Amino acid sequence: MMQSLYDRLKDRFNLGEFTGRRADLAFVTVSREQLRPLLLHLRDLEGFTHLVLLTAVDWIEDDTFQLTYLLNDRARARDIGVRLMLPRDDTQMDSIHDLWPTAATYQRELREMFGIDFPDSPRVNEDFILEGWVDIPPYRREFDTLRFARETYPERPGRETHDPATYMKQQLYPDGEDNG
Amino acid sequence: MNEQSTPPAEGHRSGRDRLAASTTVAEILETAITFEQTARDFYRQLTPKVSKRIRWLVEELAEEEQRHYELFSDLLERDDLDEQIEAVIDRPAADTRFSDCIHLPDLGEKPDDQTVLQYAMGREHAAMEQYRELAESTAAGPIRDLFRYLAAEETLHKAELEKLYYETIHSGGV
Amino acid sequence: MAEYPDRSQYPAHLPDGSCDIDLSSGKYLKLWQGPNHPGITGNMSVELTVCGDEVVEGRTHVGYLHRGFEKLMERRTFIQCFPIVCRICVPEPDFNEYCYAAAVEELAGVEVPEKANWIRTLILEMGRVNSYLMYLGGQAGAFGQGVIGQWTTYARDLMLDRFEELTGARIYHMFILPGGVRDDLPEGFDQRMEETLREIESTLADVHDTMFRNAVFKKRAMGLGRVDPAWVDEYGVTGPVARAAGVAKDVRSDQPYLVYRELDLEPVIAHESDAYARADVRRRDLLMSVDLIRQVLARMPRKGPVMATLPNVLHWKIPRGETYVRGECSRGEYGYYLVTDGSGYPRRVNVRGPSYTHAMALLEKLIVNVNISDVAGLLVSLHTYPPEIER
Amino acid sequence: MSVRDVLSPFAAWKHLFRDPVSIKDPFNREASERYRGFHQNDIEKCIGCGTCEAICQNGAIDMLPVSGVDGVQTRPGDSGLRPRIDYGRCCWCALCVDVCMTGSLSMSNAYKWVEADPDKFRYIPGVDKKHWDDYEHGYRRPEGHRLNAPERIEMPELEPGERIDSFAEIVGGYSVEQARLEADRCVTCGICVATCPTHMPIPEYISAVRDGDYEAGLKLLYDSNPFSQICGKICTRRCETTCAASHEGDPIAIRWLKRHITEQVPFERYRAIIGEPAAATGHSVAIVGAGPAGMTTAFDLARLGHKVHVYEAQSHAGGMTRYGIPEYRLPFDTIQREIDLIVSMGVEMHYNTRIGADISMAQLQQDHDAVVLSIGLWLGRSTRVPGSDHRNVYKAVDLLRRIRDGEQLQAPKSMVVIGGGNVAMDIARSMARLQQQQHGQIAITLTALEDKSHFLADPVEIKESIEEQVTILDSRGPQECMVDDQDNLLGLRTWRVHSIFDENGRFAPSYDDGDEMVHEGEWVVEAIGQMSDVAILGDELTEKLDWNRGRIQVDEDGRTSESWLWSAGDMVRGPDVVHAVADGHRTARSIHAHLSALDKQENA
Repeated sequence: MMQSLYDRLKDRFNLGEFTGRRADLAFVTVSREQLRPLLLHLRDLEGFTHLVLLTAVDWIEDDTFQLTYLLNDRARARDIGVRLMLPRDDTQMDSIHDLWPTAATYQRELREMFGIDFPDSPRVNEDFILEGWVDIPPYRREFDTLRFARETYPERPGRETHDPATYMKQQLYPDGEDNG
Repeated sequence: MNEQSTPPAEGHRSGRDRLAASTTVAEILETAITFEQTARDFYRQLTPKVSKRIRWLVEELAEEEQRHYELFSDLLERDDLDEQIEAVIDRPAADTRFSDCIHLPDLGEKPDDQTVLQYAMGREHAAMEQYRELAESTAAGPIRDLFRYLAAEETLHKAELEKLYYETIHSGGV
Repeated sequence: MAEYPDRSQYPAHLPDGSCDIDLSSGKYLKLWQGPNHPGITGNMSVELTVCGDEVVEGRTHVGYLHRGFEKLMERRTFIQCFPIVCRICVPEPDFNEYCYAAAVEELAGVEVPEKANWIRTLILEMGRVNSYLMYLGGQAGAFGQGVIGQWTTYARDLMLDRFEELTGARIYHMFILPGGVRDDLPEGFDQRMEETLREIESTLADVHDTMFRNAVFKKRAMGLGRVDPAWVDEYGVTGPVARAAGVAKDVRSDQPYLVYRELDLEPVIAHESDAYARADVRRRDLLMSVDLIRQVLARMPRKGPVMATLPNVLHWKIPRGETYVRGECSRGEYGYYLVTDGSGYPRRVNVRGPSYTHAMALLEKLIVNVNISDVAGLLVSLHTYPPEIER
Repeated sequence: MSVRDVLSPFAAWKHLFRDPVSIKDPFNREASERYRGFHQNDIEKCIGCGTCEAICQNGAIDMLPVSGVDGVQTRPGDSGLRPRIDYGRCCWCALCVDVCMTGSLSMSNAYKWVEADPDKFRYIPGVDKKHWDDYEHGYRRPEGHRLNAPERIEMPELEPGERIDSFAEIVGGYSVEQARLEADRCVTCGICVATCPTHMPIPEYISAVRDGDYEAGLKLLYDSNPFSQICGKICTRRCETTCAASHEGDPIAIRWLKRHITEQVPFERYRAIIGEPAAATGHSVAIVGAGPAGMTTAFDLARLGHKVHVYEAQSHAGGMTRYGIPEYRLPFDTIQREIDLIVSMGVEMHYNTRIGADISMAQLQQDHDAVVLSIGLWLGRSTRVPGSDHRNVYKAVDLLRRIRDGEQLQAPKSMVVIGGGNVAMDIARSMARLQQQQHGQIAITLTALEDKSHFLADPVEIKESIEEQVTILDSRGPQECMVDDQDNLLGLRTWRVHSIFDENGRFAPSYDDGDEMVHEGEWVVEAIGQMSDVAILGDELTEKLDWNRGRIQVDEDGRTSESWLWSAGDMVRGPDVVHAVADGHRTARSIHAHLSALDKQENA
């Protein structure tokens, strides 16, 4: 089902990689120019009327953000995830709030959590979850939550632990030798 | 089973008659002490003859005989001799048939550890048998108790030697 | 009857749809409802701009509960994520457990034993019952009817007892984990569940009499927060909010998961699309859940394993891939978007909770022109749980 | 809206006289049977592997030493640590219980605990006594609920029918995929490391298998064991007896994973991975005996830049691994590769050179800065039962050596083996192959003093011997090698043994002469104890040296009472390859320290 959809749309929207996941779920990569036409086509002609979610994946090693627009076609019980690869050093993207008003919320969150900007999206610059955040956008991979926690919150005193192998070495063969 | 003419065994042989003829506890103990003394001296004489490598074994055997010697001597000194013997007589010291099955060797000039061990087990076995037989042929009373006590002591020592023999000869690598 | 303010005083709409509010004009007042307020669901707040006692603009504020679960999961192994996901939704945690487990199983290629799927379905329906019972109390309470909440809390407590004996915990069950479920049903569970279901049905009958057939409730709930069916797609509306608008949207029948294909169910719908209709859809849906629980217990296999054989979870690596797994929770579509990169940790987890759309864009749209006293009732009628907005 | 909507709510009044539904005594309500409450830990069962700590996503568990409490102490197989749980962090998910390797950790159904001091909510279950320690109910890991694979990945092996007529290697080795699955089972606790005599970094090299980084794995192996290829095949793998996974499943196949690493790296790469030896120091060390202990010492010292000469009485190096272990367990080329690698570090070999005959100890002392004696246990003990001096009564070590030296033995049609250790199995199985090749049938009876549960041999050896049609009779004590009038050996007469192990695990066999058997055999092979041929030292040196219960007395570094002489391997530690390797390392360290001290003296 998803494969035939892809075959039909492939050339028209110059689609990239196709990943069939289940009979009712596939992912497809699209270029920035083709995103809006593709989404419009899927929404208006293919029945994918429900924007399930819009989120990002940080492929920091490839210097890329992946935006995933997940659409659902309830009538035919199928989903398509549209992937858009965005260079990490040019994190501006076109808003789709005019296609689905609710997208504005997702875009506002993406700007805050990933630092991906959607310039025309309503209220996109308003704080969403993090009020007064000054660090790098925290859902980026380079943001180290453990370090942040250690720097922000003091450790409770009285904690100590031992690695079994190291401890046994100290106790049983401290010089690296076994005299048994 | 040990009827050979090695010196301590011979001592036992003649000692047996002496023991059988003994009528007091003190006499018996004195004879037993003499046996231990003879055995101890035998091992002590053997010590320099064996390789230094196994000298520990002969030394330990001599020490053990010395320990028995002292034990019996102490016992002889005590006033509450009968009670003491009674107190330990019930100690279970089941005989095990292992050393009985060891072929008793001729010690020769430079015996090795296996030879010495076999010999020592044979000696302990002979002594044990002897005391036990004497106990059986003696009417109930302090003298029989004393024989049983002596048999038990020898049996214990024999069992220790059997373990050592198993570890050295059968399972060990030395 | 209070006098309504002069409508001419209402702010003009700017071309982008927002309002032109000049606070210094003295016509408007900023009013915060929440984060601590009896009329707010959980830890969120609504920043209201009121004119008289009518709301002219509402802005949802979240972040009071943000723990960054999605990010925290990126540094936990696949098994270590299992205990934390339930915390994304307190009243109905099991959907997190199920969606997460199912996504992991799909990408790792783990086959879940048949019986585990039945037990999972049972648990999800039990959770739905609890969630609705909590909602009914809250919805009634928002309109001043305190006793309903006491009754539904009692009924919910009985169901928590069932959860306790089945899962070993009352609130955060941590029972559905990748590979299956932890354990089989305890001895005599069916009978105790039946007793509980009867008690819940009896409570619901009382709730029906005192809440749904109550002039006060009707007067305040009917017509409140009417959702246009056209907004369903525009605002990503799902669950009872969509069904009350006449859209028979229910993942259980649209894209049956677990064992729903083998159960008899019909999406519960209404057409009035107001707070009352939504409450009624939920009440009837609750009764359907009670029925589904009975169906599951009657039809589920009683033999067989409940847990698949997993590799050593300490080194469990999952091949690169991405998937989305959804289920129909009491509030609508709940889903997990899981991306793996071949390592022992999720690359990205995105939790799609229905409150994300309902309590943000939809609420902000519905809240305009609502009387201040009805804001709580409106908010509750959308049945939103803030932690799933901010995760 | 109707009148009904006004009246209907009055239905609530029907509850006016209803009994309260709340629990009458909420303070003493018992939680459900599988409730996840405060932890319980059976600290005698717990081995302190820390897997609970590893899986805890809250960081709520610390491993703390509790030595001395209720008999817990750090010893092989038990770290002596026990988990302390911080209930300020615990989320009651019970993953720690699910993953617990011994099943010692569980949760009671106690859930109420009031305390003013928050630090009290951090305690060691089982050690800090709590009233719920004995609670009957609570969360126990349900049957079949496992978070780690309890079963070992099976090793491909030749079937008995395929292997019985040849000396072809039985074990095939894991494929990459099998090895990864097996490596995956390891929980990386490291409890095993203390048990390994040479303390190989086991969790680390298993991780290397998991990651497919075989070169890193090989480096880890050779930094701790220059006999890694050999140990990968025939190590006694004591580590596996203390493996955390062995408590509720099969231990990790540590030995096979080691073997797998050595098989995955092309041999040509070994040398580059292990690295070049250090610059020459000018010191010279003589090593007597090219077995695992001697060659390990040689390897270590050569890598440190010392000149090493190894004197070996046989024509090949490897010691007992070369001359004592049958080819079907350890092929020649494995040994040869190992030896070549060690020799390539600059070790000079002197084969067919017997101390006492070809060169004297005094000469070695004179020519070298240090001498290592590592001559192993090459003399077989005899039962010395009557008839054991018959020409057809052999010692297993001698026969094994002859077989591995390439001699074409004429196998007897029937044979009896005395002994229940690995050497007994080795000779029985080797002779079974020769019988199969020469006679087309196998007739070998193996008698052992010990009962089956106390056999000294590896259980795998026993299983495979039986598969290869060796008749194993346990608890049989040899009495006589029976010889007829024509001086032909007829077989072995045995008595039944009542095995009694005393409270110290020592064995004093006792015989039952009422249960006598005669086992037919043209040959009788004694495979009992072994000893060292220390006669080569000569009387003078023997007298000079200190001895300890038959073995040369060495200090903890392997040095004898003679300052120039060290002794290592089986002759001081008893028979075991990996112990010999450990001993070699220890000796090399000691000698290196000694030589470094010499350098310092000279410089000063």
